[in-house]
Amino acid sequence: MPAESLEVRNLSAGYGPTVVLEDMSFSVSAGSRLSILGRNGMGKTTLLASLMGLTKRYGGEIRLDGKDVANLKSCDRARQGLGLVPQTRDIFRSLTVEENLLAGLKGRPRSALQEAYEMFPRLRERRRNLGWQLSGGEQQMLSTARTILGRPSVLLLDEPLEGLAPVICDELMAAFARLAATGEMTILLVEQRIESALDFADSVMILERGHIVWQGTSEALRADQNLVEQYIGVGSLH
Amino acid sequence: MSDLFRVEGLSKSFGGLAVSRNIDLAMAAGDRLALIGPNGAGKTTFVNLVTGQIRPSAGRVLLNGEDVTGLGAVRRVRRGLVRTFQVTRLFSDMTPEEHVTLTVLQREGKASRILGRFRGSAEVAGEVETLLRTLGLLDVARRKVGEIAYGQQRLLEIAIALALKPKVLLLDEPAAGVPSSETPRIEQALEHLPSSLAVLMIEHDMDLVFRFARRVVVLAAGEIIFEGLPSQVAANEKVREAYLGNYAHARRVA
Amino acid sequence: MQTVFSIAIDAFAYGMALFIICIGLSLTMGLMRVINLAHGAFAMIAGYIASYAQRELGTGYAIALLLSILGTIVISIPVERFLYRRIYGSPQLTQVLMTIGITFCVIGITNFFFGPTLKTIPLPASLAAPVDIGFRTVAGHRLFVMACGLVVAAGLWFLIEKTAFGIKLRATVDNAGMADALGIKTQVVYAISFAIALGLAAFGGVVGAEFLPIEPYYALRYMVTFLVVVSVGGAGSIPGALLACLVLGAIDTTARYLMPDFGNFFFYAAVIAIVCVFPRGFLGRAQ
Amino acid sequence: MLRDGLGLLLIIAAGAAGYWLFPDNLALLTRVIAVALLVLSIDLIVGYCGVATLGQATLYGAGAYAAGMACLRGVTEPMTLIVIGAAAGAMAGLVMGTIMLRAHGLAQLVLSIAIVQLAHEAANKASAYTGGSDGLAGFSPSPLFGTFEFDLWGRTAYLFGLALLVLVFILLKFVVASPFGMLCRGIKEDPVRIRSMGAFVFPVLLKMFIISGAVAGMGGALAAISTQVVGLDSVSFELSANSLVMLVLGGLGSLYGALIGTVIFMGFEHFVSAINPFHWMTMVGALLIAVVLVAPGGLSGLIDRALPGMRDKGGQRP
Amino acid sequence: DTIKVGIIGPFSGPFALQGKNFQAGVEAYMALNGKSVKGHDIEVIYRDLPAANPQQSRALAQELVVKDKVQYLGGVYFTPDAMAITPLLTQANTPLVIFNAATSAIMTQSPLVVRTSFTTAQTTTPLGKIAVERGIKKVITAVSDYGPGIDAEVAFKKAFEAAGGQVVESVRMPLNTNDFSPIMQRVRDSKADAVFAFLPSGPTTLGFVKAYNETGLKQAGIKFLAPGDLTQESDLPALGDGALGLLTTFHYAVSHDSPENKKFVEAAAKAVGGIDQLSFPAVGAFDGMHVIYKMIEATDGKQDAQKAVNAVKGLAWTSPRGPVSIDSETRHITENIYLREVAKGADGKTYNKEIQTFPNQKDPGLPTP
Ligand SMILES: Nc1ncnc2c1ncn2[C@@H]1O[C@H](COP(=O)(O)OP(=O)(O)OP(=O)(O)O)[C@@H](O)[C@H]1O
Ligand SMILES: Nc1ncnc2c1ncn2[C@@H]1O[C@H](COP(=O)(O)OP(=O)(O)OP(=O)(O)O)[C@@H](O)[C@H]1O
Ligand SMILES: [Mg+2]
Ligand SMILES: [Mg+2]
Repeated sequence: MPAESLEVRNLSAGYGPTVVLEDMSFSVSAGSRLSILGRNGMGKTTLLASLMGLTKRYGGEIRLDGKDVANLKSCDRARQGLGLVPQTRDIFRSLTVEENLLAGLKGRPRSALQEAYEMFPRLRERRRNLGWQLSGGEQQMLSTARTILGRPSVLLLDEPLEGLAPVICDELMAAFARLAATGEMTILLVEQRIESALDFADSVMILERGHIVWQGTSEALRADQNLVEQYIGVGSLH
Repeated sequence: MSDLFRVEGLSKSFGGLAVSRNIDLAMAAGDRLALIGPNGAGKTTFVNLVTGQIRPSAGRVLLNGEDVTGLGAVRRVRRGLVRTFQVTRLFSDMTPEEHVTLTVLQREGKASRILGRFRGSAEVAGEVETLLRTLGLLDVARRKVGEIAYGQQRLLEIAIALALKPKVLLLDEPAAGVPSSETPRIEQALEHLPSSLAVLMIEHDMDLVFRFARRVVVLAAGEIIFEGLPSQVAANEKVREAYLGNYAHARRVA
Repeated sequence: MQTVFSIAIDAFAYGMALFIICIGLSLTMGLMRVINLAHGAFAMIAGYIASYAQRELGTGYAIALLLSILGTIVISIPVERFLYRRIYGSPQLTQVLMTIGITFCVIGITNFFFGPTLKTIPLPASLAAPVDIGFRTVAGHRLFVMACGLVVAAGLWFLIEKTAFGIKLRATVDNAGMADALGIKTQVVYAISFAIALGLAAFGGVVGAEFLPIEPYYALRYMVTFLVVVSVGGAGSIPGALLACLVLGAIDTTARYLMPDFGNFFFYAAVIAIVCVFPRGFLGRAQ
Repeated sequence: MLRDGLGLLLIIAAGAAGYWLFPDNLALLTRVIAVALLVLSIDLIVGYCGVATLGQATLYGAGAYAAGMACLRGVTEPMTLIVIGAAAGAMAGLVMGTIMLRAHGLAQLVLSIAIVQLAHEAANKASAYTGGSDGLAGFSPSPLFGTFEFDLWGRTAYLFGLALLVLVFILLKFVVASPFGMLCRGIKEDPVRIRSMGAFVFPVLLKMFIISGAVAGMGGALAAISTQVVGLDSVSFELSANSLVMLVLGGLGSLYGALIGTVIFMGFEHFVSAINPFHWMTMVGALLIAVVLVAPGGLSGLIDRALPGMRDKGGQRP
Repeated sequence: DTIKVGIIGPFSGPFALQGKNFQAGVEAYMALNGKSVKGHDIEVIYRDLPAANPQQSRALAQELVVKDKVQYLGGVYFTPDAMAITPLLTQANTPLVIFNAATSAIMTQSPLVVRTSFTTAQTTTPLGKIAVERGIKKVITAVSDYGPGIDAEVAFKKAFEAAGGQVVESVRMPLNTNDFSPIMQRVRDSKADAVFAFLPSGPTTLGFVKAYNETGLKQAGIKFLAPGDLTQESDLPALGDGALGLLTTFHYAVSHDSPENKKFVEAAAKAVGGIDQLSFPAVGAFDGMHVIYKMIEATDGKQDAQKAVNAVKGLAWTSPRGPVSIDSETRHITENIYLREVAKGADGKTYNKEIQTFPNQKDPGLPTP
């Protein structure tokens, strides 16, 4: 499946009675890379989860290549091409590594597993272990690999670098960049390591209390130190 | 230098996989040690072994010269060996305030009293408030933990550990999930710790590691491959290859 | 010596009968994480259908067995859709409340329509006849039950551990939200597994009717036995359930032979001992 | 504090209303009180500690048989009998807790079932002491304070039971609001976390088992005093399961929930079985299903929603 | 005016069929004898007590007396439930007529109890003699381990040994035994000529009889003796041909040949919803209502329990089961006990065929004056 564009219009969503995102609109063109920044608890995770259909939606549209998927259940959204790597990793704890990966295949042949093992050789070593036995970083790798195996056309990454060793971080960001470059995936990235996030993205969006407060290119944000201090925190960029 | 904390020849394997191999490590009062290493190197396992969650296949753990290897996790905590969890383990139904109050009461041996109100003394309340303020949790103090953002939960993990007034504190990725803008809070909290305390921190955020640590230990495949000053780490070829990667040349470290 | 063999055969047959009835429950409890106390109620429904088919429609045993499995699954579809679907992932005790409620309703309704008497499922001559196995005769249906038990165990194990469906099922149970987000149709997976579990209940209810006769209170009467067997085996583990049924069946049978007056003491003391040694049951899945 | 006072007033008012409105059903209402004590005791370990049990009637039965046997041997003063019941229940709680706390989850549940079945079997076997399946009968408690008889109309039994319930309720309120109560809630959610806070889990839970046993034992003793017969049903799986259902119906982890659940379940059962003694089971089943569909957290959750101010702070439900 | 009668019985639950038979007996009696006595209308109130539960039993009795103002209590299937009611009777000024509960001891608890059913000892005792008469010398007893089972074991042993037989072994089986083959193995090993059994009616009986047939004991010629609870008519269809030839003693068989019984069966079968479901508790209830009617007649509608009970002491009448009377000392019913064999009728259905009569049996468990 080639990359698809994503368009969000007037999206409001939250948990139970609490509304976290209010009236949010933005769009991402096919094959591009968007980084979403913001302080703790500003709604980044909520946004990605809402796109995937895992929160309560109060209104708005989510268009995947023009088609509104907002009314679909999350499994159908996944089949339409959305893929999420959640912040909490959510690996299947009682399944082995290999079974975890198989669960993400979305009907692709079993041989596709090699892609995942090439991306993270560590997983190949541990493929017979159960999910709960993995170290934190291994779980993160597994979660990422599992979603990517399904070849989503729009990939939603929620802090995929958390808990990973620096040597892997760089490789992984490079891998994401490659995926986007081949035109196979549109990527939305939430990441606390702002440097990495800015290096990766062609455009950036800043969230504050469930609203988009700034949108622009990475360069523009790098250039405006005040903006960074205001919305993200002092001394985040070096 | 008398060691506050020391492990000797600590080993552990799961099935055929040796996760810790003959680890020797010592910390003195006031030590600020960072334990880094690739994913799956055995860092969390090390903490589990030290705090008694799992039993080592060989080796000893000494606290203040006393062999605590045979003691259960609870007794080690009571002797001052305290940890935080890499994945938060909190009571989703309780508020941060309740968490910390319970911890303080427990430390003072009052937690299993049947008589007496939970929010009894002003002293305890004062201590709880101070702790929560230090970690910037005051405004969510009375919300259920299940509803607060993940980053704040990480901070609460640290607050609980601090409330136990540990002698040796083991932090397992305290900043994972905490945005870089908030990490200063953690650093601040750590800076204000009494100097008698030895702190070991596992972290993949190298900026934080280099600001915090006075000594760095690198673990790979269950073995210590490097031990030394932060300034020496990035120069070490083995460490660079196994762990740091481009970080070493890219950032202002070194 | 002959007595020992004889007791062993009885124990094996009884254990296998328990296994066939309980394995569906082990599936629901261990994999779908639903404490389905109404499991026995569905086994009983199947028994009623089989009995009705044979006595009123005059079908043979095999057809009645097939009809009862299909019928039970058909009945279970709306129940799953409107009731069980609401309690997937709920706290266990909420599930207990709901499934006890369902059990009560089923009992009340059966009582109303079919009356409180026992219903028998006549065996075909081939199964009713005693078979000579050398040192004694064994009722044919006991051999049939043993064979069925082994086939069910093997088939189910393959389905769950080795097929794509098995992985999807276990993934769904582990974390339904995430499985959904990976494109697994969790509701369908649940519905199918539920149907399989109840189909097994139906099969067990009919095949095991010679051991546990069909009557309206079936579900409540044997609830404890089912729960104990499943938990001792380790919910969700097929080899575990098999082992538990054989061990508990053997203990039960031997104790009743040696010291019938204290039969239950032995049974429950063994349960306590086993659980103390294996806190997750024999082969429990890590939760 | 204010809320608790108000809640207590409500209970007393409801008790008094029962006395005036249903003067002819006092034996039923006394039975409700005895079972309410049992359900409260289950709440302590299920709702506050997260230990699943389907064998609580062991503790209730221990209290009932102890009181009955003591009465038969000449200890007839009702308050003493209650104390004897509490002590027997507490002892049984100690034993049961020691065994049950070895396991977790489902295995624990099965241990509780095995224990109650063993206790049942033992009570059946020891028919020289317990009367076996014919029941322990032929004892009669002396009048309360030497004047109030436990008679046909059951006024004494009811008021005595009500006073006992209120007293126990107040004490339990203190227990669950204490640091100990909070510790139990913590254990319920994550025992590993509690251990790494430096607290031992086992003694805390065992303590709660003993308290719970005492409460259940008092319920059993009250039943023995008021009916003057103790049957095998008081150590049965059925009673354990029924009272657990009542608790879940009312709402776990809230003392009010335990009371509400008992009253609603037993009231409903009595009401429909009087209207239609032949098919009330279907209706009780329907009630349970309806409650799960409408108020999955139990009935007390509905009341919480209706009256947010009345929330029982000591134990919020998950 | 209206006189109310409160009936407590298991109208739901595993024993619902027995409760239904209570109701059938009551309704049959009222259908045949009218709904009023000497101008007093009679109203029956049913209260459900699904399983043995003395506390609930007491609560129901109290409610019936205090709230519903019944003048007579009847029914009661289980002994502990009866035990819980007896302490109330004097104060309530209400007689209790027991339709079923079969332990001797109930009668000594209160002077206001009258029983129209039977005791297990009463129905079992003749079997001892019969066994010896039929050439059975060694018997193994296998009973469910609960009150009635033990009563049956004790009564049979006493009667059998008095007649010269020998009980070689006594097995008590837990109530919730599902698979009886190990018990049958024991029977075989004991080398006895016959097995004497007592189990509560329902699935266990079925399992027991099945195991008896399947393990080849029947072919081996080991006889099966039991009190009639085991082959109650409502269980016979489920037992099927496997039950053929079982010997039981009991006070009542639906097939009993008398004009009284014919009328009774017709009326009761209609009330219970089919003759298939008719069983012995119905006759206990039928005669219980007879006693209550007589009591009402004697007191003319006034509530006087002692007078009512006195009025039926020594009362004799012809019940559907045959001639019966109330013993004036023990207030227990004196009745014929019949030996029956399960046989196949002309319609292909199995039934209890009465083949021998033991007239005027009292309860051997109670002291006879
Ligand atoms: N399950 C929940 N129920 C209620 N409120 C929630 C829940 N999860 C999150 N929230 C609230 O929603 C808001 C946004 O949370 P979210 O997790 O989206 O933040 P985030 O930007 O991803 O933060 P972080 O950087 O810590 O991951 C927070 O205020 C949080 O308190
Ligand atoms: N119970 C277990 N059984 C089998 N293998 C285990 C078990 N626990 C941990 N492991 C393995 O041991 C290795 C070390 O795990 P550990 O959690 O200590 O790593 P870590 O250094 O903390 O890594 P990370 O930085 O990713 O958190 C991992 O490869 C993990 O899969
Ligand atoms: Mg987030
Ligand atoms: Mg780790």
